[in-house]
Amino acid sequence: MSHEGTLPVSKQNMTIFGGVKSQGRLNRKKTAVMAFGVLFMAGCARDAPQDTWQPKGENASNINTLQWIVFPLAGVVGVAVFALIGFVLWRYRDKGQAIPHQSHGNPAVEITLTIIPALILSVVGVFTFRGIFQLAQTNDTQMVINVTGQQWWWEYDYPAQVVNGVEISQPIITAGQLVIPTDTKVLLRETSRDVIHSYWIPALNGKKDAVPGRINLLRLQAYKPGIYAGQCTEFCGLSHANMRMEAVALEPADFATWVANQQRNAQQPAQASLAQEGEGVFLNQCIRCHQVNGLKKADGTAAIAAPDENVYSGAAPNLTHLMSRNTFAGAAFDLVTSDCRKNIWTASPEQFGAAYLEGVSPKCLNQTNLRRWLRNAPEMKPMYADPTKLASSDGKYRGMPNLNLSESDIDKLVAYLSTLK
Amino acid sequence: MAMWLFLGSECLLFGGLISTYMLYRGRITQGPRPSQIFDIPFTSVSSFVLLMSSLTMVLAVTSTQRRDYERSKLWLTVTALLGATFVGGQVYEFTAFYNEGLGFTTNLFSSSFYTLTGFHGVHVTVGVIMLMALRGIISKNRDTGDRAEVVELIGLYWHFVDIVWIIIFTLVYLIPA
Amino acid sequence: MAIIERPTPTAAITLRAPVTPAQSMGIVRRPVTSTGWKSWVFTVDHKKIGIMYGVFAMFFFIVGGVEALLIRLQLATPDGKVLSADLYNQMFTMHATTMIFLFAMPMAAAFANYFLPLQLGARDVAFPRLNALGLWLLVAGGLILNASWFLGGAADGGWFMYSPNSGPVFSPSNGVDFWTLGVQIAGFGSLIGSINLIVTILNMRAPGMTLMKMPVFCWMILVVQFLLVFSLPVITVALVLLTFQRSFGATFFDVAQGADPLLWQHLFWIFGHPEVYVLILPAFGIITEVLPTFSRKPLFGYPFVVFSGASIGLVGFGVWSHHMFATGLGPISVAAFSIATMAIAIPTGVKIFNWTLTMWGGKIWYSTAMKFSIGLIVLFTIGGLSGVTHAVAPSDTQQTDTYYIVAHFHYVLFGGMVFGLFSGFYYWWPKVFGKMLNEKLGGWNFWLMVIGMNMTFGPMHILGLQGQPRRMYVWTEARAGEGLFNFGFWNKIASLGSLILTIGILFFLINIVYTARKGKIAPLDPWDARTLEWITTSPPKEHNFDRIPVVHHLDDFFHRKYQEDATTGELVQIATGEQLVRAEEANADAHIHLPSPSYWPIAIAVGVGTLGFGVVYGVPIMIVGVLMILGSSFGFVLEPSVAQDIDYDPPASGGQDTKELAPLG
Amino acid sequence: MDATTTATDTVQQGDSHEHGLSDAMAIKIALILAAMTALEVSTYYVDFGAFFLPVLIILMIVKFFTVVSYFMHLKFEHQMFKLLFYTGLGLALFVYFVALATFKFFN
Ligand code: HEA
Ligand code: HEA
Ligand code: HEC
Ligand code: CUA
Ligand SMILES: [Cu+2]
Repeated sequence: MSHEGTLPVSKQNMTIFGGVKSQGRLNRKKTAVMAFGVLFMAGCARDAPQDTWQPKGENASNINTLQWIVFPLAGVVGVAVFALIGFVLWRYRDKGQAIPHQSHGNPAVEITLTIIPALILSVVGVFTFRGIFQLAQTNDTQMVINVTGQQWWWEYDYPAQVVNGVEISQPIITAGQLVIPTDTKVLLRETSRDVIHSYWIPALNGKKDAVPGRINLLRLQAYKPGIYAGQCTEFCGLSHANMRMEAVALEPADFATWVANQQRNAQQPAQASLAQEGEGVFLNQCIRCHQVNGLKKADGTAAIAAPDENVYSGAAPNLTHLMSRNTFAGAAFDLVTSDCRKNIWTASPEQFGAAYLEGVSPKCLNQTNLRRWLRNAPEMKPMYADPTKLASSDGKYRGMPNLNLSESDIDKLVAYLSTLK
Repeated sequence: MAMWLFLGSECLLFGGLISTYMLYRGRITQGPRPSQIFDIPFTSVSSFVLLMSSLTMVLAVTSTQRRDYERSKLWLTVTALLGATFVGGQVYEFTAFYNEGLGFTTNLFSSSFYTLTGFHGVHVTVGVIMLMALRGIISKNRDTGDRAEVVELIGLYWHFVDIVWIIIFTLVYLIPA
Repeated sequence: MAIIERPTPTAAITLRAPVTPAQSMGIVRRPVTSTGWKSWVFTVDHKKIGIMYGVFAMFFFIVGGVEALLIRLQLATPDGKVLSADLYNQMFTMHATTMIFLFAMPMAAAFANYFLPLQLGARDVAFPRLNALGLWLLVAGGLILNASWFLGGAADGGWFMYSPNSGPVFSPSNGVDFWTLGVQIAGFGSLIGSINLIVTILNMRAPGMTLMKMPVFCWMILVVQFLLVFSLPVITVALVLLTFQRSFGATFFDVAQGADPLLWQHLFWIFGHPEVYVLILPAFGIITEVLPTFSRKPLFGYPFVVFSGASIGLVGFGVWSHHMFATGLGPISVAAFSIATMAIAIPTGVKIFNWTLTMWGGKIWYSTAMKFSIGLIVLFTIGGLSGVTHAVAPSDTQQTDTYYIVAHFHYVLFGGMVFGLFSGFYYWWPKVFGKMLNEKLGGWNFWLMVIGMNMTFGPMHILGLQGQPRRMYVWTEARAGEGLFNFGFWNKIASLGSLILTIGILFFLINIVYTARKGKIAPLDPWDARTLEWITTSPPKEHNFDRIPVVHHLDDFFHRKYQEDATTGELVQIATGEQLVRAEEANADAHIHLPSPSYWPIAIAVGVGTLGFGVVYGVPIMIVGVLMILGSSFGFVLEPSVAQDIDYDPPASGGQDTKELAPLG
Repeated sequence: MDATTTATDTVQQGDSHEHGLSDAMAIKIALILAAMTALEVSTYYVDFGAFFLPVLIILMIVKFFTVVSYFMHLKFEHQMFKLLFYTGLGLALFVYFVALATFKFFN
């Protein structure tokens, strides 16, 4: 949309220099046009999922309004300055004129040229001021979610509360994908268990760092159902690049369904199935770190994970409803095949809820990714799993280690994990 | 002039250390609290010693300016001794704290306390070394330029170390966390 | 040790006392050779030190550049396989550290060292031996920083090394230890250097050169040194805290103990923001010399430019938290820092406008130096304007830590600083080496750099606004998008651009070689210049000026060449630069005393380096280091600066006695 | 450096001796400082109530500037020296106060 707004400016720029032949000026002109063309065009791209110019929620829209003030203004200033420079370079090139008079300046001009930018900036300042306080507002929040970052995934903890009439009676703990109801002002209370991370869903709001020892507030609200992509944006070590997140917005009714499902315990796999064998492996290997709500040990007592004894950050994703999310390991890998992924991402807002709530069906399960993960997670996603380097973290892993599972164990585990709907 | 610049720069150094201490002084997860270990009378005496060393430093400077090198050697020695007493007191104090269970790594309060006062102590020590060297130079009659200038410059450094202590004494010792 | 060293009039006289060099140190004789490697290593001549700074910086520019090329190679395609995650993290950390601490600052120091005394009409800096010490400390720091590559991996926490990620748990290799020590030691070097340069500027100007007749380059260097003097101690605190945590078990950034990780961020950026002006202002200074020269006009609004420089420096201390908009400072702090940051655009704008208006009405000669200066104005403005878009805090929460930021700072750093430095190379090369850099190769150099630079960093604006975060060792198709704005296309363009950029820079290297071999001998005043450094031979003699110039005007050299015709008001040339230089030679002063070379600066630096390794590898080495430092400091202090037997007298006689040069330095 | 050959606004060093302070004066000042220190220490023994903090801080500041102005005779020095030192001091106060304020230190 800004194409209409920008192009004339660029054209104008060109006509100013139209008659100029010098290579120098030509290139500078190109530079100018390119850079500012770039600034503007980027503003109306419709492509990348993390585009910062496509707000899909209230806060992001507020920010976008500001962007639409400051970017064009910067562009106009830039074009004006370059026009001036271009004119000077052309007009006063050495044409054999006499050495100019040695004039030392002109205070009136100076002062004017100081005041004009000051005025422009005060205008920007006023809007900025308003924007900052607008975004800091949290008193009309409708829902609270605790968000905790750790190397290299996000955990979401929904405290018990009533949201739009839907009751969350048991706290919900999940990972990777944040599920929120549409048109609801959701307050994230962010913190971290190890280093600083930063939570960013560009379509819904700007970034807010998750700082260990502090709780930072960030408010999201989505207009429409859909998946909104994000990425950890504070450098947090080896797999910073693989620490992503997705916010999933569901219609309130769909959200109620999701909540109901999350509050159930995992079902026991059928007797004598491969999945049941997988449960055994899981109890053997994985329960050290991963919790599955309702899972019982062989003696019938509840199996409780102890990630704090094994992982430096003291947490590993809760896998109770692994198959209700369609990415895993910090939203870095697809749990569904690419076709199925496409269906979900491109679903219309009306159909999105149903598509998402279906979870990962056996047909859609991305076996390759999941198996690779179980075979050797650090190979897929760099992590501190090198035992020789664990001295500095009290012998605890940072991330998921390679467990040297046999292929048959992996078969069993995959079978078991796919029951965790 | 270089000295004044250097001191201006040092303001930001000690400012940083003091701020760190102020921020962290209440953050005590384990180990004794400051009020349990600070020995205010003792520290008051060392503060007084350091304060008086500033006076003797002034006397050293003025006597050098009068070219009264005997006096100036005397006052330099006294200043250095007072400084050494202060450092000695600090060493004693650190040992006492340590024995009461406040190691460098015990908690944030202790780390920032030792870092701040330790940095100050190092500055005093460097000052003492310079004073002694200066005394040696004067007595061996080895000239490195205008003596009064040099004594004055070291004097400036010395006073600066003193004023830093004035602040530390009040903020760290007298005002409880 | 700055204490004992000040230039005093009386000292020179006392020095006549029979203290011979050999005696004064007891053990070693002064290294008085004036040729061979010793004449470089032990020199205290500001020109030689300046050249060594330059060589050092150029070397690390290439090192940092190769690191950047590896980064671009990795990012050219999705899921790049060139570097592992670990190596990539080391790469961008060291790329930035190298470029900033080992290229940009030393290169600025090179210019400052070489040209300050020349522009001020002085024989040397105030404390020549401290000057050498500053250089060697920097070298020690640089070696320590890069030694880490071979000793278990370089630092990998990013150039701002945020805690707690830089703590011992999260960065277990020794890389960060080397980093803190290296930066610390290089920082000491800069601190010493900056005190020295400030005293030089305030005390050693030629007769008649009031502060307001001083070249703007000197002014900008003065501001920069103040920024350094007041910001380096802050990073020192941060680095000390981090070193104590990593090496001695303190808990300053250990959250479990109640520490606050934001303390590091504040300390770092209180230093870090003034630091970016430390980087850009020398370049501003350079082009403020170049633009008037090639426009044949004095600077437009000299006082405005000077004061805007000073106020950029001052305000620069009040905006650091704009790097922390996303950390949860609270709306009041954010608003305050946001507005303060915008305010900086005003004095910077003054500079841009004054440069443009300097050219207005001029007679512009498009030499390569001039092209680079104009390049700076344009490219810096782009970077500055994107800087203003970050200053709008809510908008910045969308941009921070994306490639949009990377684009911003490469436009200001590369388009601004590096272009300024290159302008300086072309402008002053004849002064330093007596030969003209080739203008034709210079043209290639310039145009390829302009194209390459815009191709490399221009697309990063798009990438950032499309949501590509920085410091990612891979980017993925899943987030790349489609169509015109997908990451794939623009990342490729950027990587391609960096190749063009490299070729552009290679042209500069070729130009150097070509000039050394076949370059034209430079005339004494090749650019019809304006300031005092041109009133002596090229390269300048060891004592800089045969006669200390007496200054009557801003741009004194120009005014000695041209005068306004009383009746017509037109400028008439009354002398050529060449004639002026020859006139000076004919009236040379007798008895010029120059400070003599010394072993001690480099000896102290070696001691400091050893101490640094000791902090990583254990107390015994530390003790050795401390002893070395103490011993050589003692030698340093006790050594008179002038070895009697090599006092320099120029052959010519007939001039009057000149002032002595800082005899104690 | 010879004064006649230097620029007019060059900062001259070492012309401060003339207005240095006399020994007697120095001792007097030292006594005042000692008295202030005694008063400070007394806050440890005597309860000053609400005045406690302000008294200590004011005393600290007064002592600081007394030493700087007289012992370090900055009061009598060239304008430039004051500028150098007080810029450092002022900046330190400014940046660290602001930084601590962002930690809600003063609340
Ligand atoms: C040479 C170095 C340099 C310079 C000069 C600048 C100059 C400026 N910088 Fe930049 N900056 C960096 C180097 C530099 N920066 C670096 C290295 C980083 C990243 C650090 C890291 O994270 O690794 C950074 C990051 C950075 C951030 C943090 C971004 C983030 O991480 O989220 C911000 C935010 O405000 C910012 C702002 C500015 C502003 C407002 C200026 C201003 O000074 C610019 C002023 C100039 C102009 C505005 C153009 C000319 C003016 C006119 C033509 C007048 C008319 C103008 C108007 C009316 C608007 N910079
Ligand atoms: C002065 C500062 C400076 C300079 C000059 C540069 C120059 C360059 N920078 Fe740098 N950069 C920074 C400062 C600088 N950078 C900083 C502060 C960061 C942030 C780091 C962080 O996040 O911590 C950064 C980060 C950074 C990134 C982001 C990394 C990331 O976030 O993951 C990238 C990516 O493209 C990049 C690229 C480049 C390129 C291509 C150049 C080119 O301009 C380099 C051109 C130079 C050369 C190419 C050398 C020429 C060599 C020869 C001629 C020899 C011949 C050699 C061969 C043929 C191999 N830089
Ligand atoms: C030492 C601890 C540890 C053990 C043992 C462990 N994991 Fe993990 N696992 C983790 C951590 C930590 C993560 C998060 C890694 C990341 O995303 O960076 C993780 C992530 C996962 C995920 C992705 C979860 C999500 O929602 O993103 C799956 C699936 C998984 N593990 C399965 C298993 C299985 C199956 C086993 C047993 C065979 C197992 N893990 C054993 C620590 C462990
Ligand atoms: Cu978490 Cu980056
Ligand atoms: Cu900044």
